[in-house]
Amino acid sequence: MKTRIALYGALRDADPSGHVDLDVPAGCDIAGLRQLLIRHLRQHAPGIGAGLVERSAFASAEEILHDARSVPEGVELAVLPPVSGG
Amino acid sequence: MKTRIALYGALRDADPSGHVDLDVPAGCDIAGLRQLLIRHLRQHAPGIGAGLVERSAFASAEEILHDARSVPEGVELAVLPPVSGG
Amino acid sequence: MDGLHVAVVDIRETKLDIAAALDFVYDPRFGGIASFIGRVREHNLGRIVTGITYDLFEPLALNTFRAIGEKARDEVGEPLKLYIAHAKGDLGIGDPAVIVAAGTPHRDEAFRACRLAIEAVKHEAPIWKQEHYIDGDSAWSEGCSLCEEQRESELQRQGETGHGHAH
Amino acid sequence: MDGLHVAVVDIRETKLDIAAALDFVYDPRFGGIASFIGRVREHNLGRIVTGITYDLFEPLALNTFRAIGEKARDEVGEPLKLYIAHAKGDLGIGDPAVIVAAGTPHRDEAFRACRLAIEAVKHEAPIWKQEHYIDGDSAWSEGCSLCEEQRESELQRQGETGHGHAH
Repeated sequence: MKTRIALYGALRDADPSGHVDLDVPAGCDIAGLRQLLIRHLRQHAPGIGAGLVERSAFASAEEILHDARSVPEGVELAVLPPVSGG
Repeated sequence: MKTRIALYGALRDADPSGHVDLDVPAGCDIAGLRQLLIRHLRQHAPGIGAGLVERSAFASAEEILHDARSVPEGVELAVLPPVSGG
Repeated sequence: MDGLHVAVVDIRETKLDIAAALDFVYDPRFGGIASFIGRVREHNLGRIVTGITYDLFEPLALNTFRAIGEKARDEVGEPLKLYIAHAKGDLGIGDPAVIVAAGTPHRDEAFRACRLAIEAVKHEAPIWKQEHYIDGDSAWSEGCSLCEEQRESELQRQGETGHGHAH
Repeated sequence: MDGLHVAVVDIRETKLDIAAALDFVYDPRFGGIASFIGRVREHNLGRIVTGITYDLFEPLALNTFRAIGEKARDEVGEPLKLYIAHAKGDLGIGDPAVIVAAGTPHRDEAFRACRLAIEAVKHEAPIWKQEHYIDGDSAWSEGCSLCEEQRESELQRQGETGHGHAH
């Protein structure tokens, strides 16, 4: 399935559209999605270090999705680099 | 010497003028002044308990005067019951 | 000290003003501003309060506020701006009785300076609160002794019973 | 929860408003109101800052603010009113970036709720700060990972070196 991932903070530099679309195999978990995103960025945004994605969280609009969670179907996700509000 | 002592808080009830004037012997310290005030109030304001004066501090406009300090000459003092600001 | 504003505000003349406090502690170097407002509550110790009268020994109160400013600066270091103002006179429910604001580069120092200052205002400044109750009765609040010997024994009692000051 | 106001404020439309925050947490039962304002500083890590752009993942930021409200209520108990607002967009020096205000019957609970909330906003909410420098350069701030596995190892490293978060 296609999963859209919205980009925030320093990861916005990865794509001017503000998101990337990934092909995600059925049953993929968030840890797997992370590897897919690292591979995608290595190819399309080589300026973004893999370390940043390693330190980033994935989330829906409602909650953070930790590594063991399955990638939900038909839901736009967001990738959240380390936060620095306030 | 005559020493005027301004009254604050619950001790205002001791005299509607807002102060008492005490005859203070030369060389008297604050501990002695406290006893003079207790004696004065026992006579003139029996509604004021001695315990309240025991828990009160004496002060000039600049600072608290602890028990061992001499009563300064020609300075109006204040007697400060336990505080409850804020 | 520079960067310190202290005031006793006669509320017949003007009100305590949080906006003025925040303006005073503003500084382009400061990322953190912590403030505290103490207001008159409608209840205390189970009784319905209709208002409070604050009595102050003004010159010593102002001196005490200045000393609190020095203590806060010693505690959190430079740069610091601190504003301390206390109301005097008859206050109604919800009226601000005291305002403290502290500005510093980072938030931890601002919180610490603000907390230190309000605790000291409550426990060290010559200020007395008379509560007025709905039944027409009035009472001066139990307070915190400024008398050295008494303070020591009160602190000791608190340590023994594990109770802090409720006020 | 009742008594909680959370907002992300697009500063092209309006500014953060401390007066609104204090009004919101007003309650005749409350004697203590603690508040915090985070402002844009002109320096950071030795560089001269000319402005900051805040990026937020809004729906999750608001959800996080609500969760912080619940946590504060669990921590300090009832009654509590809490206001959390964070700016979004381009801010200049001195502009407020975040406002937290907490009202409770007594001051200790107000300070604790306010502090807990600002710490959580800084460490848990999906918000990113891009600093703009006088030389024309810009940089996204080093931040705090929201990724469970990373947080654990970061906390462990902090414990080992004795360094806390500077941000």
